[in-house]
Amino acid sequence: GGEKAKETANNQTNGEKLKVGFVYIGPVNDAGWTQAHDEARQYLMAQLPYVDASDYVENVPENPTDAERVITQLVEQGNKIIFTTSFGYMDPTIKVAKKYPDVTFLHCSGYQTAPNVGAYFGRMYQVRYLSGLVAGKATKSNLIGYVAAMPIPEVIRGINAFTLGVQKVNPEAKVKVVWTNTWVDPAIEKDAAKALLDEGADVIAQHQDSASPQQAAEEAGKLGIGYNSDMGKIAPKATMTSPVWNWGPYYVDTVKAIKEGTWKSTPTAGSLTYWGGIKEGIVGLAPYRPMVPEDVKQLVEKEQQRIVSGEWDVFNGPIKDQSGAIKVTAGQSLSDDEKLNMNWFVQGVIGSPK
Amino acid sequence: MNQPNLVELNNITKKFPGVTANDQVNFSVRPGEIHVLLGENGSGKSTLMSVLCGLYSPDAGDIIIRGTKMQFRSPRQAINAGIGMVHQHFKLIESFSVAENVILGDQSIPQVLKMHQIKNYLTKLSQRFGLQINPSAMVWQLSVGEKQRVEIVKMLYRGSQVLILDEPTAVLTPQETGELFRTLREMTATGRGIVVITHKMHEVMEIADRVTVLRRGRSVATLEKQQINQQDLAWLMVGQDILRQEKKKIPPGDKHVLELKNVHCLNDQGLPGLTDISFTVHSGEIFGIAGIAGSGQRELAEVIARLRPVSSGDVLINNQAITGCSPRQAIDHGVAMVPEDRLGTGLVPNMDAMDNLILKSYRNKSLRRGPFLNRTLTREKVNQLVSRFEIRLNAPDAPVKLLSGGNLQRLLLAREITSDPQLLIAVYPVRGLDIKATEAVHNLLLEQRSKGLAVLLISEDLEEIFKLSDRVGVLCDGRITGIRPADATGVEEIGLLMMDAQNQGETTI
Amino acid sequence: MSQEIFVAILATAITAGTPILYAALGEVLAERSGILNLGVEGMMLVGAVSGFICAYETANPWYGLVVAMLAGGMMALVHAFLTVTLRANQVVSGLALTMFGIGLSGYLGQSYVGLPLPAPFKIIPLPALSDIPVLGPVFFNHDPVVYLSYLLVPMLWFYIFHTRAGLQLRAVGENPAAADSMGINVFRARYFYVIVGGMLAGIGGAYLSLYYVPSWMDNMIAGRGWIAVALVIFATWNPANALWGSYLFGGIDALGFRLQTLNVTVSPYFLKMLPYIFTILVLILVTKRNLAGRIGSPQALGLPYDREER
Amino acid sequence: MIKLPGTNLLIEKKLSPDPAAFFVVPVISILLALLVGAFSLALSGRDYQQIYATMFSGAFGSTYGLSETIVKTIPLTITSLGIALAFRMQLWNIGGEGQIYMGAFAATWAALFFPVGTGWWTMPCMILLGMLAGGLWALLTAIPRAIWGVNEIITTLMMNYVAIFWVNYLVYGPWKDPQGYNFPLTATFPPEAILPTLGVSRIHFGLFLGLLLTVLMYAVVQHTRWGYEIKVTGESVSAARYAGINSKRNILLVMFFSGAICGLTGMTEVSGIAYRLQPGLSTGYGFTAIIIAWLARLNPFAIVLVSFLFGGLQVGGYIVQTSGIPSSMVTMLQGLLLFFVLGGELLTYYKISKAPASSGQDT
Ligand SMILES: Nc1ncnc2c1ncn2[C@@H]1O[C@H](COP(=O)(O)OP(=O)(O)OP(=O)(O)O)[C@@H](O)[C@H]1O
Ligand SMILES: Nc1ncnc2c1ncn2[C@@H]1O[C@H](COP(=O)(O)OP(=O)(O)OP(=O)(O)O)[C@@H](O)[C@H]1O
Ligand SMILES: [Mg+2]
Ligand SMILES: [Mg+2]
Repeated sequence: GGEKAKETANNQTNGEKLKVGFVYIGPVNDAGWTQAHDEARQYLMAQLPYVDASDYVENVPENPTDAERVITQLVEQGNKIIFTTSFGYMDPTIKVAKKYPDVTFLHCSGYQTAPNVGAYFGRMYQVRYLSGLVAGKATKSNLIGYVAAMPIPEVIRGINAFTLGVQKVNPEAKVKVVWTNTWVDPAIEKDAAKALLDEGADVIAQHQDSASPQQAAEEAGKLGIGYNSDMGKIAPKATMTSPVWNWGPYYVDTVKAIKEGTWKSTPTAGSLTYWGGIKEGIVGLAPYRPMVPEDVKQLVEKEQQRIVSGEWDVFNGPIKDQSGAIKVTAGQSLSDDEKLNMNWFVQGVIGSPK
Repeated sequence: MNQPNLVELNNITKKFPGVTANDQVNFSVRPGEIHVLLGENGSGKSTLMSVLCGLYSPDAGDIIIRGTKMQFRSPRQAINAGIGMVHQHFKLIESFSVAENVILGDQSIPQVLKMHQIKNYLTKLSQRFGLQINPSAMVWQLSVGEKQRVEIVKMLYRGSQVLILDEPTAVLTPQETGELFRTLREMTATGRGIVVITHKMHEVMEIADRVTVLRRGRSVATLEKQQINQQDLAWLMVGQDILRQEKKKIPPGDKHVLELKNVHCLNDQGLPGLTDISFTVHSGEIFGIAGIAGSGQRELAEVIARLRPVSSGDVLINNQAITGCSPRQAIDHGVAMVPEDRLGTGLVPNMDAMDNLILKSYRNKSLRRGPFLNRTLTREKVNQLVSRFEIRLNAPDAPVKLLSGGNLQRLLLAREITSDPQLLIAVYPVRGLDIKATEAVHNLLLEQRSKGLAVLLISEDLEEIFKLSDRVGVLCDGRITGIRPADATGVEEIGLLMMDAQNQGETTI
Repeated sequence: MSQEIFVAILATAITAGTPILYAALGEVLAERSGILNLGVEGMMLVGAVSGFICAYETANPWYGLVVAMLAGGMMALVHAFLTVTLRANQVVSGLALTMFGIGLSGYLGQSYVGLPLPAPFKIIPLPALSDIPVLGPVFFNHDPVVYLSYLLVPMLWFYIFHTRAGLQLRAVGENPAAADSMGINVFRARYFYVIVGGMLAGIGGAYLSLYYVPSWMDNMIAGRGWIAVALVIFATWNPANALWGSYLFGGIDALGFRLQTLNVTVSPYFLKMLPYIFTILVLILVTKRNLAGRIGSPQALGLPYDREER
Repeated sequence: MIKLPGTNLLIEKKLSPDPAAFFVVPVISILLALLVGAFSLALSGRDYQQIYATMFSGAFGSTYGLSETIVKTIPLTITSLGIALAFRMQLWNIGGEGQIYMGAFAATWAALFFPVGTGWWTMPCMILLGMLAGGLWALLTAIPRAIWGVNEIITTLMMNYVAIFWVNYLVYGPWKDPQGYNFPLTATFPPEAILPTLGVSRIHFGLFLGLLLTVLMYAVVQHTRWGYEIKVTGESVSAARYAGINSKRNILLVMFFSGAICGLTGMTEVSGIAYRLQPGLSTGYGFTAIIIAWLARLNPFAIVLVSFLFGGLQVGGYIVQTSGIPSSMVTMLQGLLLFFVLGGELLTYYKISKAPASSGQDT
């Protein structure tokens, strides 16, 4: 189906523009996850003059009734490539794709593919690791708080990578995790951060969509690591840096590849068609704030080189789990599939991965 | 008349959807008089007074208070103008104390309530008019008579110069009525004007200084005290003579339709409501229950209809114990009841006449078609009942809450009588009804008696009891203090039994 | 649990409870007057966004608070018009109001999402009082809006139970016909209290966007309006009970986080169920007590009033 | 009769509402709402004609749109029928949402964790257990209501949250698909647990269940003795008692069935649409159903119609986004529409007339 899809896409866009549609979980201006995708959508339009990516639907609930219809309707409106940007759209995307073999679908963060459905994601854990270095250097109490949304592999992986970074520079430091069980509820996120600060944490990292954990850190006169977008804009006195998404280049490359007929949905990394990292520019660190010392920046730079060069990729042994048992022996490293399936914490994390 | 009228209503017209409740009515109140407003059910008395007290706004006509033309937009303006009304259905807030009810809406007291002072003041105020109230009591704990006193105190407190009482005696015992009338007299002595609405002729004769009669929304006559006589009033109200059916002297049968054996039960407060009640009602007999309101009448009716559990003793219908039965089984045993609360218990206010008429019979095989109710058949039956019992419906599918009291009662009786019962419990069957409707209900009861029905008649009106009953049982404080044949007993004796005189030392039997 | 942690939980419970408290106080007034307003969530959202926009543009949170109040009041006015004047069903109208509020707030706040507030409310430790051990940091180390609620609660309590106007308010909710016959303007009272209720809900919403978070995000009330509705019943329509009830409800999340940090593994979902289950239990207890004493929920709650209706 | 202040208009209650008004008034209200919506769209510089056209044709104008509107109509209809049953007895079940989740939960158990595996019995068991779970969930609020008269508006509302948290607990915890990369989803249902669909569309067997239920509901509520009992009990508990109707039993029964029907929605959603249990299964059907049941005046056939319109409104609401209408604006317009329809209700029961000259006196 994939081959055919590309041809049709090619033929039909000769005269008119190639239409690309987007399905969003939140509002386009959420200053977080959806906004990152929407900025990439605009980037895509700016980069590729033959692309019309003006169709997007926001606030689409992750329930199958609505998502499946919205995706179908984007197809019916002539979109030849559709990005579905939240995990919950996985089933609907697969279902719709079956009906429209000549349309290409790209689903973010899931684990299913089909000839015309690609699954893509970014190796945020790499940046989390780097931000862990920053945090590990900054902590004085040797306790770092981590406000986490939902106990799913993506979040757990991030916590582990972050902790590995922290312990690399500061083996004494621990990372304490609190689950909020919500992706976005600024007040709850802030409460969680406060609980961690009260426990003695002096750096707050987060896997949440609002900046309120950073604001909590700022109010307490402590430091933080943001997420999603440059949260230093909101809490300039606290946020040292933020791991951020930058989907634009990937969207441009993918759309180009599909148009040129070189795109394939075959999984390349675990169950994913595409799992880009720092090297591909899909993830990165937001600019440092002044409180980050020069030597730390250099350390991060050095570690980043190691990752980009491909010689090393965070989850290389030896890694111990929370009980102290060796989970990854020295010389070994976790496969992409194992990374994507992660449901355990590394040593140094305080909390339960459930 | 050198003193101006306290109130003058000129050419008041008030329309409701489908009816003209008041049609160019003139009415006045002089200082110091008791003015009785008389009329059939639905003749517009309550409406006229609701217009006067600012509750309804008239479609046309003038309200003139002490010479000044007024237009009331709300009861507040009427209250400020010195008009106070005690409504037929009390407007009291059950969860409030007496004092809170009385001061409600008074804008002249300070914002911060000093309940202690207020209560002292109220005690003094009520004593001045001989009204016994306890300002601290909660209204839901009060008896009907006490509630009425609270309503009157409310109006006195607000300085009402004109006091309107809508059917104040309908729910009072003769003693309470006497007390009320004394109070009213005292108030007229201070120059206040009082309007009383009533259906009871003897009360009109007793207290009226003037009488205005309404018929179908029009004022047909205003008579001075010396012009009043009962016959004329009745004629003015109804526009025709009333036929009285005499009690036929067929002796009751000897079948024991209802028998109570040492029945005890609790009231709503969990205190003894009935104590050791035993009596029998035969077929073809009307057994009257006399007693001061609240002596256990409601409990008695409910125990027989199985709406209230019995703590000990037995209730038998045709010698079969129904003590453990559900209300439904009691109905199946032939117990019919006209309850005290017509609208709400006896009838479903928001349903139409048809649905109300099948309330007891909807389960009957005859009204069924497979699992469904046979609507065509029920409609036919209902139409028959409506014409046979002369029920005046506004519209066939209008909710019955729009019916007048008399028609409601007819509807109820029609349903209960045609359910082919063994026993009919009639609780205050003519409360609030006009003479014509009262006669109609009485005639229906007598007719059923002569057909062999056993009737348990509960009423606080001794006149009614003596007129209809074969035997009278007297309830006092939840006990039967005596059972007497109606023909051979005087009102005085029953009165003493109602007060439970024998417990104060007199000998019985 | 050390004393510090204990104090911290209590202090968080107060901040987390304050938005619910304001909204619940507002709903107490509306329900006391006989109008059930299930639109609290929507009113809070509109309060939060309009307060934020104003405070952002003027750099003064106090202006924001006032605007939030007005906005909440405007929302409530819609409900009052529908239910009091047009006698629409109160449950349905409230649900519609919530829906409308979600939409309106999202629309208004489009270009303000995630912006930092230049001057949010600040913590102002009360001199002397905040030095009292335990009580000081728990109660007297907060922002002005919290202190305002300390004043508001006893004032409202006194107002409802000990003033002439409060008596009239209760009368309107218990038996509007009786209140009307005594010259109380039922319609005006209901309008007034529903609107004041909306204003308080607006403050509750603005507390989140002006102090607690402080910034605006879509749907940031996240169900607190519904908790406020529950709290009203939990508090048996009494502002004093609403005070500690809101801290209890607000504290549950805070407690949950502390339990997590102490490695106690209770599923957070079970913790989150607690306020709702508490409310049901309290309602059952209150109702049982009412059977005996007839005090508690306003008797005319949810019923439209029509003077000439019988 | 009330005079509108400042005008010479009178609001007067009708003796009995005109049957035509039931239909005409909502239509007028909807038109008015659309007018106001058009006005505000035009104010914000948008082409309201095109937007309305897109919305309408998206929801009703194509086979696909129509089929999707029907897909939305199914859960709305079933839930509204359940809610309406309770409303008829003046039981304000606003716990439909929770009952949906409990129904979905039990159906999922039958599909995935049934002790004897799957087979021909799977589907009947899912339906029965789904309904049973929804029913029992509602019964939890019916019991205190029947015994002590505990206000069910509040208890059912609270139970929604408990149910939703319960399902979240399951999908994030014990019921998580072991093959699902630790994501909060149960495993997909086996084929025996999936409702058949109509051709290539997503319209599933639930449509048939919904229509069957509609007819059944009409017959039971309007024409059986039990239906009559429900009505009497709803109007006056003391009259019901007096008539020998066991209202406690009826409260329990009605709430049970009301919840069971909502539970059926949960079952059809997991089995007809989602094929597994997951968070966010229902997008507020339980709440929308309250509005639908009310607007349809509890009439089962009207419920189908109103649900269809609401389904269309929701479907159309997403479509217009691609015409540049943000979702918040759509929600706002939907709320506005409700205000108008609700406000128009007054006109069904009251009539507004000019006051006769005589009564227009001034002070
Ligand atoms: N609230 C109302 N709405 C509509 N019509 C009413 C209303 N109240 C009274 N009516 C109509 O007005 C007429 C007069 O009613 P009203 O209550 O004044 O009679 P009444 O003389 O007080 O009767 P009763 O002796 O039974 O108390 C009735 O025919 C009734 O149709
Ligand atoms: N709200 C109403 N709308 C229309 N008609 C009404 C309304 N209320 C009463 N009526 C009509 O008014 C007439 C008399 O009603 P009314 O209330 O005066 O009866 P009533 O005799 O006073 O009863 P009661 O003695 O119990 O007060 C009836 O014919 C009834 O149909
Ligand atoms: Mg009357
Ligand atoms: Mg009257």
